[in-house]
Amino acid sequence: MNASNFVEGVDFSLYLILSIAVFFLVGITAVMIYFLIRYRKKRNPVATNIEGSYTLEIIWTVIPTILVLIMFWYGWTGYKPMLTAPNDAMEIEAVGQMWKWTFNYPNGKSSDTLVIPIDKAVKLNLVSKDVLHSLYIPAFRIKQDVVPGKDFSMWFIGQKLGRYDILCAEYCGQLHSYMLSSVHVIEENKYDEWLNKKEDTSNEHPGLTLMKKNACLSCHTQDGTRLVGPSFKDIIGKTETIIVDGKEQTIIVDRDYIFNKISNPTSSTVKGYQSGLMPQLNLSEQEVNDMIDYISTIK
Amino acid sequence: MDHTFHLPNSGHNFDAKSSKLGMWLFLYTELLLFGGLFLVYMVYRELNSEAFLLASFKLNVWMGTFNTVLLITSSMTIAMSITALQKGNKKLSVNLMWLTIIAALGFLVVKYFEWGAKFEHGLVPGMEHYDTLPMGERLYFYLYFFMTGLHGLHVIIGAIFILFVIRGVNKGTVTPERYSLSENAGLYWHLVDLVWIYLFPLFYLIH
Amino acid sequence: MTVDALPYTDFYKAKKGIWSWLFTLDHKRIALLYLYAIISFFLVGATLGILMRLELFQPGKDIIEPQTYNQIFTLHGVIMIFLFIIPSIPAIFGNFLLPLILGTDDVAFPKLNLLSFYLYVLGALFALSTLIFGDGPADTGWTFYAPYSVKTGTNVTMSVLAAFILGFSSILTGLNFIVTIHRLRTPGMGFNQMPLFSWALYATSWIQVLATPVIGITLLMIVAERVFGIGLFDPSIGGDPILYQHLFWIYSHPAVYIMALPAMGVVSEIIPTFAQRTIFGYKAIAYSSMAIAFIGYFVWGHHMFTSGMSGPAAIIFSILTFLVAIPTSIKVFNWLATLYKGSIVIDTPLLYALAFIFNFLIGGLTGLLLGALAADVHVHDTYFVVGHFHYVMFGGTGFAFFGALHYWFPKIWGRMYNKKVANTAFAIFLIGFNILYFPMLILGIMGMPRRYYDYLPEFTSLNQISTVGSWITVTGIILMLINLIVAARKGEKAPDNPWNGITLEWQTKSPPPLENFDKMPQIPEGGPYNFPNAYKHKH
Amino acid sequence: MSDNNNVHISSYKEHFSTWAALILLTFMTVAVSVFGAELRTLSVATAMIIATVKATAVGYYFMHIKYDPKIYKWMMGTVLALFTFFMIMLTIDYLTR
Ligand code: HEA
Ligand code: HEA
Ligand code: HEC
Ligand code: CUA
Ligand SMILES: [Cu+2]
Repeated sequence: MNASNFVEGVDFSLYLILSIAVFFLVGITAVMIYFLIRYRKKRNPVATNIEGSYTLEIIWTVIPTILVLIMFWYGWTGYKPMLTAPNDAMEIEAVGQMWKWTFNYPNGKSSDTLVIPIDKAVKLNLVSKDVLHSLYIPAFRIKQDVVPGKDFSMWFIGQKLGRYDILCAEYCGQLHSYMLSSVHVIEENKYDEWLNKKEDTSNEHPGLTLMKKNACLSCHTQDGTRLVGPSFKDIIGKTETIIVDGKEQTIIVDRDYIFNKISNPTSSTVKGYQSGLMPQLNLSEQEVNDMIDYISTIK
Repeated sequence: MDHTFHLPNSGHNFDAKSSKLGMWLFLYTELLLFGGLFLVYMVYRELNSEAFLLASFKLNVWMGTFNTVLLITSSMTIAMSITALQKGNKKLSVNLMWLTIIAALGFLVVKYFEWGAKFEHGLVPGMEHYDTLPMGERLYFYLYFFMTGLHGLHVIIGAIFILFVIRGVNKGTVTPERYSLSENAGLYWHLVDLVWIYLFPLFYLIH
Repeated sequence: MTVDALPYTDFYKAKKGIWSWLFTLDHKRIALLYLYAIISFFLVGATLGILMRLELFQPGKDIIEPQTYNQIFTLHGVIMIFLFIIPSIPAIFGNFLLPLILGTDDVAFPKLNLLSFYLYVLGALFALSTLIFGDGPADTGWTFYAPYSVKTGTNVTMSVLAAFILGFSSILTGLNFIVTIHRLRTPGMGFNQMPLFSWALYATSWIQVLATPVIGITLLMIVAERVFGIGLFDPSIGGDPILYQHLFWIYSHPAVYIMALPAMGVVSEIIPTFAQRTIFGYKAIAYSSMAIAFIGYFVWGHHMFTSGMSGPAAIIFSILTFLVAIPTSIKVFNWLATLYKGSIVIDTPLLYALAFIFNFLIGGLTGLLLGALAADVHVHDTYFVVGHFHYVMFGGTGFAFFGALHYWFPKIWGRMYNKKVANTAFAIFLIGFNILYFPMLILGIMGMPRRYYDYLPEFTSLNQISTVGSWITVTGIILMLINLIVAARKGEKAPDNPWNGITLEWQTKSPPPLENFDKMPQIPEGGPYNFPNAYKHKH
Repeated sequence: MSDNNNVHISSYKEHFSTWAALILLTFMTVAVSVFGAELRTLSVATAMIIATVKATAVGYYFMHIKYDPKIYKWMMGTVLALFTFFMIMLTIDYLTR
């Protein structure tokens, strides 16, 4: 069994074209080398001026045309089913944002890996929070760009149990190559169980939950190492240089500053970091305060 | 060694036909430069036709019409000035070119007032009122300023080009026998007119 | 070898001093200015390529930060596309040879020609200035896709303006060549008596003139969006990022034929000369150049199959993409037939021309795979694409470029290089090249996306092979360049027509005098490649 | 290309009539748009057709294409064909999404 319902169509067109390609590559190279040897000056001191031949021109126009139309045909038939999802497909929202995938299920559950039941059509509604991304599952032979402001979707059926890589295939900035996740194809009953299990976040700090959800931690670490943005470790009370409207100023980081920074990321830039990367989020005052509460505990 | 041999087909000789062909090729690039913007306009109009319709009511048709007439007239005067030059009437030719430049200035003055009015109403991208407009209308005004701005720039370049021709006629480098420069300035000016012929209905008249 | 003993002044000696170079209107000197500039940028771009390969030697961080890596591949792409490969053959060999093969003394607008060169320099300065000014070179990829190119804090504006200015330079060169071909052919040379290199340049020039403005305006829209903070591709005002991609590829697909067609022109010159017989199917090759240029405008959508473009549009673009492969294959078969019953002299230029065919075949045939909808969904934006375009651009056009350098070297410098060293360098280069890029095709099919700073462990071994290949390639290229540099200074004097060529440039001295010809050039009878001492046989 | 050297000189009269026609067409479009607003989509098409007629007149008479060698018509035709194709493909993409 193939990993998804598209593998067959894609692989067929791929290998068909590859074999035609190998045929022409080998054939033409062989003829070329043969001519080089057979007609080298030593063996053929007088060349013949042959100006052309209509028959040949027609032959080598028509044959490639036919081959090419065959290639097109199988490319198309493999592609056509990708365009429309069946009506009974289960819908999951897939959110791409700078360097993190999030999958939201209809019942409100959300997860950073995609878990799906086997042999069931799944339709992903693609949402981007910032720039272009592309959801790519090599094993399923499927890929679709995630475009901000557009409601695109993709669909597939996972046909083999297992875990497969999800990659981001459209360049989206610094950590594009780390925007990884995986799709987990499991049995239907296990899936139901998984779906209805509430993730236990009761003993987790609400600020941390929020920060996980909003992908803060894909740019900021908690252990002092620099990622895309400054680390949150010991951040409160730190003296640092920020740039506001092109002018540098030195500040001591406090709750107000962080509040400002989260609610309006473009208001200032920490010196030495790239401006414009941090996303603008729609958070309530309470939520921001929760996060700051948590940030101040990171030591 | 001697340099008496010269090829008949030398690139160092002046050739009126080459220069005209070159000018036309340049005009194609200009057409496609605007073409890119027209494509953007077309797509966004397909996506937001209602908003574009509403926004277009905020432009002043009569100013636009007046400017259209100005440009068409100037197109005629520049064409006539070439005829005049070809017929050997330098004085008339220069006067007609001055008329063209006056029309160009007139066009820019009217544009200045139009743009000024938009600034007053806060319809310019970046202004506060602009940010409150519905999405499609914002696109419309963005395109309006981008396209008429680029066109205005071409009006200015065209006028300067014509000034050069006037200088050439006065100095005697542009003559009834060698009028390529004036012909090329004319072609450029007509292009400016051509672009406006489309801009005008697309922005002012699509009610 | 006999050397023409008649005294004459070649174009190097005709005028003296640095200003006579910087303000020269002579097409040959402008060509050399381009040559030195373009080779320098190629070396810069190549060094960046080597750096990327080092970083990719194993997963995880090796030598550079992710952000640096992203800036490097962007700069590598921008330099290689806009500063190296688009101007390479037209601006260097087109400039040097077009007037010679047409039998005239210069291009139609010499001043415009110099202006193109300085626009090129200006654009190059803009592109490289990002290394010093602003917040570092752009990190968007050479495609500058919105909205990332609008959001990022790096100096995208400068890079984009560089591309804009370089576009102008390219337009002016194209315009100049079209007029030259229309107006300055030697008396008696109709369009169908032109050498195929000028046909190729003619087709190329039309693409330069008609496609470049579209990207010009598109890039200006990006600049406006960055400067004003809002813009035409911004989803928050109803803009559509996919429209940017359409406009970008409306230029950039035809642009790949700006890269390929002149190279095919070079190959069409080299093969008959070294087979010492007429080209097979002159008209088929000439007109297929025009056909490629024309159909090339209609296929841009094949870069966007997974972008969210509509299904029907994707289908139309796919079928048109396949159509553009046909005129290309016609050329390949005609070149092959030209070897048939030739009297073949295997010399360095011919080796490069044949390597062009081999590499270009791999590149072109992988292009077909990319043009097929289903297959492209899988390999789009993977290393398969990276492999494809290095094969066509570097393996194709790059090899043709170096072939042209070896073919016209004696004409340009009046000296000959050491052929043994040249052939050795060629062999190392060809082998290294294939070790460098073939693994990428496999990586792509396995699913490794491009523009990846880091990769999954299963891709390691192929990446390592590829990196080793890059070292072999470096060796070959350095050897080749040293050989040529030595030859240009101290090589033995070359005769005027070392390869027994028949097109007009071989009828004048090497190096040519300032005015190119000191007597009327003679058009070969019965077609531009009708070698008089070959046995005549009409089909 | 023809190498014939007796260039055609357009007459003042021709320029003037072209001008008159252009002005007339301009007022026609304005009229259609301002007074015939209920035609709506039709008026877009009408406006574009009239604009194209005007553009043709400018090209043909003012820009002298009518009297130029055929190659100029060919080149212009090619440019317009390309542009039309761009429009068609973009329209197909956006209308069938
Ligand atoms: C010199 C430059 C050059 C050339 C000549 C080509 C030539 C072709 N290219 Fe390539 N291409 C690029 C440069 C080039 N390309 C670049 C730079 C990119 C990536 C841009 C980016 O994203 O950064 C790209 C990307 C690219 C894509 C997008 C891939 C993706 O992103 O998903 C596609 C898809 O269709 C494609 C197709 C083709 C085709 C069909 C040809 C054809 O013209 C090839 C025709 C040649 C042959 C077919 C071989 C000879 C024929 C025969 C021997 C006869 C036998 C043949 C038959 C049976 C038909 N190319
Ligand atoms: C003509 C175009 C061209 C050429 C010649 C090259 C040449 C090379 N490229 Fe190319 N490459 C592109 C055009 C080109 N590239 C483009 C357009 C992209 C896409 C960018 C993007 O994604 O936006 C790309 C992307 C790209 C990638 C993918 C990056 C990614 O997606 O993450 C890689 C990775 O290996 C790569 C490697 C190389 C290497 C190793 C070379 C080498 O082969 C270079 C070989 C040359 C040499 C080896 C010369 C040796 C000489 C020296 C080193 C100097 C020595 C000094 C003196 C003698 C003075 N390139
Ligand atoms: C796409 C990457 C990215 C994401 C996601 C992100 N940030 Fe940032 N952040 C940055 C960068 C880069 C900086 C430094 C540059 C600047 O100030 O804009 C920064 C700066 C900050 C600062 C200021 C730090 C200092 O030392 O002054 C705070 C606080 C902060 N981010 C909080 C958050 C929170 C909370 C979230 C999640 C809701 C978040 N960030 C998500 C990239 C990101
Ligand atoms: Cu997200 Cu790349
Ligand atoms: Cu392409």
